[in-house]
Amino acid sequence: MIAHKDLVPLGRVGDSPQETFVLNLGPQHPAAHGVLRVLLTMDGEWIQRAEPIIGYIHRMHEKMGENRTWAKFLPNTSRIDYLSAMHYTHAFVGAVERAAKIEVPLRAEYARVITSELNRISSHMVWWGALLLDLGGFTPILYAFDDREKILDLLEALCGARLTYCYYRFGGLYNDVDDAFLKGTRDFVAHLRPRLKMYRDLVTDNIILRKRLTGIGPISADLCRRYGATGPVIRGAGVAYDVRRAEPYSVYPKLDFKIPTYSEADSMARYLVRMDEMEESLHIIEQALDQIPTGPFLGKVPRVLKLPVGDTCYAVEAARGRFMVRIVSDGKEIPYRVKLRTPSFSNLSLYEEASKGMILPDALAMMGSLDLVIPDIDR
Amino acid sequence: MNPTLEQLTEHFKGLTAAAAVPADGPAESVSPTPVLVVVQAVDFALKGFHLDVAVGPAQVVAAAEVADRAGFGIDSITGVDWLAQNEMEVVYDFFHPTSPLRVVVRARVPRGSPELPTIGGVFPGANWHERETHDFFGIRFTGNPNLKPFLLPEDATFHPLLKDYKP
Amino acid sequence: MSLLTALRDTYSGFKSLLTGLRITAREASKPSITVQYPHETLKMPERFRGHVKLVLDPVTGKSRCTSCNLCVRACPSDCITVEGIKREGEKKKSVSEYTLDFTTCSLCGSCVEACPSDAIEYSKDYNVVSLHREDFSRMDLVKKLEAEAKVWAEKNPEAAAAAAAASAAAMAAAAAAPAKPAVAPAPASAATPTPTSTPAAAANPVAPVRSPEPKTT
Amino acid sequence: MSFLQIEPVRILLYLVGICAFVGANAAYLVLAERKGAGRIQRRPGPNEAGFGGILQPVADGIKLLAKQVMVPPGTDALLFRAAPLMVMAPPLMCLAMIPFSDSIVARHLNVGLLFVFSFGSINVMALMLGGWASRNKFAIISSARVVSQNVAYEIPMLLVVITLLMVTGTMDLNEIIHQQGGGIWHWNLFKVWVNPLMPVTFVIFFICMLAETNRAPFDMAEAESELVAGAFTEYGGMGFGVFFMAEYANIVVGCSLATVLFLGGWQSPIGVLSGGLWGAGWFLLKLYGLIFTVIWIRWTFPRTQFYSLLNLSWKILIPISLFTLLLTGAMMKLPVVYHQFF
Repeated sequence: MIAHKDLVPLGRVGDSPQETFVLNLGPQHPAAHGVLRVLLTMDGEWIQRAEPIIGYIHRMHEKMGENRTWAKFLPNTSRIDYLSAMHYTHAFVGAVERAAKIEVPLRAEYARVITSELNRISSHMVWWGALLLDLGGFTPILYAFDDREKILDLLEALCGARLTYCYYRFGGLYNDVDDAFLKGTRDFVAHLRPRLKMYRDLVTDNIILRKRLTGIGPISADLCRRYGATGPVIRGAGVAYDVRRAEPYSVYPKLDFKIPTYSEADSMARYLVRMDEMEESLHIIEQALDQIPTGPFLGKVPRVLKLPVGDTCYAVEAARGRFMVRIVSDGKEIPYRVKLRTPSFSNLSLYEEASKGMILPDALAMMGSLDLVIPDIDR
Repeated sequence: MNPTLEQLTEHFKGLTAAAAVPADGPAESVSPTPVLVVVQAVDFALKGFHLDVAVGPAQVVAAAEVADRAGFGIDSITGVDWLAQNEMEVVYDFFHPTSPLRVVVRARVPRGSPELPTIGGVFPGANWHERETHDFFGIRFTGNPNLKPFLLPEDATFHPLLKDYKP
Repeated sequence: MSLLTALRDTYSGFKSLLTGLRITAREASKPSITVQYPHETLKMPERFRGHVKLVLDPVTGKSRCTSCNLCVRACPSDCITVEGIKREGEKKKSVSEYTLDFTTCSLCGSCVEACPSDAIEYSKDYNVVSLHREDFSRMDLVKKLEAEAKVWAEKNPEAAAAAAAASAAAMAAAAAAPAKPAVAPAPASAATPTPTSTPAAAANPVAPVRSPEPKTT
Repeated sequence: MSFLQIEPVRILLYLVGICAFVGANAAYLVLAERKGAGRIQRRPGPNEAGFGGILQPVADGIKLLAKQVMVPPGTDALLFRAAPLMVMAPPLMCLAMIPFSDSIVARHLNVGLLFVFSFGSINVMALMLGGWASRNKFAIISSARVVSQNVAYEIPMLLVVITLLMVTGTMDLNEIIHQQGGGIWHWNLFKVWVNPLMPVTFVIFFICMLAETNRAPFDMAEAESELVAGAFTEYGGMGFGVFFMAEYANIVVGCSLATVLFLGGWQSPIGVLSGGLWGAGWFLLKLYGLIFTVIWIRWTFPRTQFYSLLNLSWKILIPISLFTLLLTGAMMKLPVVYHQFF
């Protein structure tokens, strides 16, 4: 593990406090990806203190969970992080299944893995394009969206929605994966591999991008641990923490995949982790496509779902990191408490400490490398 | 570095013997609830975590220090409003970055004066989670420097996740 | 030595820039991938989840909805209102008003899943546009179904006639023995006007309680 | 004919022509840029206004003109209004010096190159004042960036030009072009026997030109994902429109200069057909080739960091251009020295 003090930010902390000014970055700012507001205390272009101010699109999903039945909360889960809706539904569905001891058919589990990984790739593609937009490169996002469109088309043909899928149900799926989808996914995997190489040639190897990300925004493993940052952030700090391994769920234990880690702990490391993850996801999808059995896609679920008293956790590896649902039931049809632990929230919480002494464009590059989705933070 | 479940259980049980005074912060304001620490290993496949630790509000910081020493990271902090028992539960989730272990620490505070020390000194990431919990439940974390509305509007004085909250 | 490294870095950096230029030039030579939306449109897939609509039963030319309210109960956003009436000669209730508040609908499809009689499905209509908020906040699905039924009857005159005949038969059976339930829901038709059919009802199909209006032309 | 030989009339006519040229270029380069970006990103670009989008600049212009020119409270109103004018004047003045063909030149001056550079440097002043007068933090940061960036890149650019001046021995732009006549191998770009690093010199000049005109990947001044719109944040309507047009006018000036200095200006690459309108044709061909490259580069690369931009200038470009300067001097003087002693 790299300690945070070993990683000196590329810059200096301003030493003349009377010369500082306050810059309001957001809530409407091109780099804020929505409505994040960062209150920057700056010394020239050097950031002395960056205080993220959140809550501009807070929707109180947790309260919504407390006044509707378990099944009625399902559509909400797609809307917390709209870019990795599959994972979020998976976590909620998983928590309820764990509490109610609902058996999920194997076919459904494999289908969940395939769709989740497709969703991860599409989410990473949006991140990739958005990061490049932050860095002033306008073309990659359109290339990424071209490929992402293919994923969205696949998922739309499968479950009817392009973004807020709401595809999983307690005990299985909303509808069966058809052969057209399986074949389309196979074709897509074959299509994406050369495209990923193109991404690498166009952007990853580009000297300007390397200069902009290498050594920028160091976030050490220890910092990640103390702030609870997970996902590509902690993997970019050299810790192979992946919920798919640490708390195995679904059929991930049956699948063979690597957890890409980079020990540099800078923005480039986080970038490379995500790029490698896309390839790993393709690898997982291929295996799942080979192994998916025939059979039912929906298990036996009681018509009126009442969960036993007590609390249950279920965590998944969402595209941005560890997403955990903690449900507390008091034996009724309606949840007593639904806690949504979102990765972006924790990943952003370290921003204030990590961005100290950075120059403005670097701080924005680092923010881009955190892959923030604001509804995910604000919930 | 990676602790086993047994070691952890021992560490957390040790809290009972340790002084129930937090490292810093006004310990007086914390109501002296039972010092007994209940440590319970649970089946991960059923619950989603390995160790369920119930502590008094005063021992929260000490429990967080145990978790910190064992290499845990802060996962989340949240509350549950138990209206019937007239209590509020604060739930601290910890994950371990290098070993598959999950620990849940719970502390119960009376509903009338929900107050307990912050663990921001141990886990700086707890700061935001505590602010969020304060927003939703009105639980005061003494020592947290920034307990102003966070996700709620900046002039919010209500706590929407309380069970008796009427919009 | 460091000078050499610097030169090598400069060279490889420059080369990476040229690679980037080559890639964009190659992409520029490929055909355009966009769809010129108003001029060309995409076909929605089979499972596309648009707003819900009432299914037109191809046998009877009417809705299958029995206004059992299961969809209302399944809806997470409480955006469905269903009113049903019990018509003469029918075993079950039939829908008279099905209003969708599309402004709060989250297109989750819980209603479609909950429906026991397959009476609602997703429409493939994705560009729903209107200048009036009421068209969304009170989306009248019965009205949409009626418009659809009109088209259907024009396209399939035999089926429509058969349905009308069946309904007439059912009506007659009901008139003969009111206790005996008719199997098929009874659509009214212009050919066999029911005594309760009034022009006012036809002109104002949104009225919650009314008699069955003429459907076939 | 005699009417045209009256000097003031001549100048007036040429200035009107240049204004029209710059205006048309600025308008249609925006369209070309958007079309080019579309092509690279595999979409058609603006294609609704007019036939295939040909009227898009007109529509944009009408939109900008119809907008109110707002002067936000607290700004330095005079400077705020003056900055767009100041930013547009230098490229117009510079283009008066550029020979489009042997005979088409607004004002023939034997220190044309000096004139172009002195006016080209005013451009940064306008951006700085516009940013300063806006009383906006993003704009002020942008102003500071513009100044340091332009100062940093003026130096290698001038060093490169001095290298070239040593080869040509004149500041007369038309004379420089005349020296490059007789085929592609006579262009300054390929005069490797004078200085083996001549292509490198051209690359340095081109990079500096990109940086001077604040084009991606060096668009520190605008940097929309960092500074919203940089110095133009507070400008709306035609105020912004003029800044926008000036950016393209500057590109035209920069690329014309590169054409004149390195690519033989209006000289034909095959050695014949350089006279009259042929020359103008060759010139425009080279000019738009370079401009296309500028557009291509913008839509390919991300933006550089500010400090690596300065590092590039001070640590790479200036040493290399100094070296080429030295090398050229040595190459030119060595034969003299040789003949003196042997």
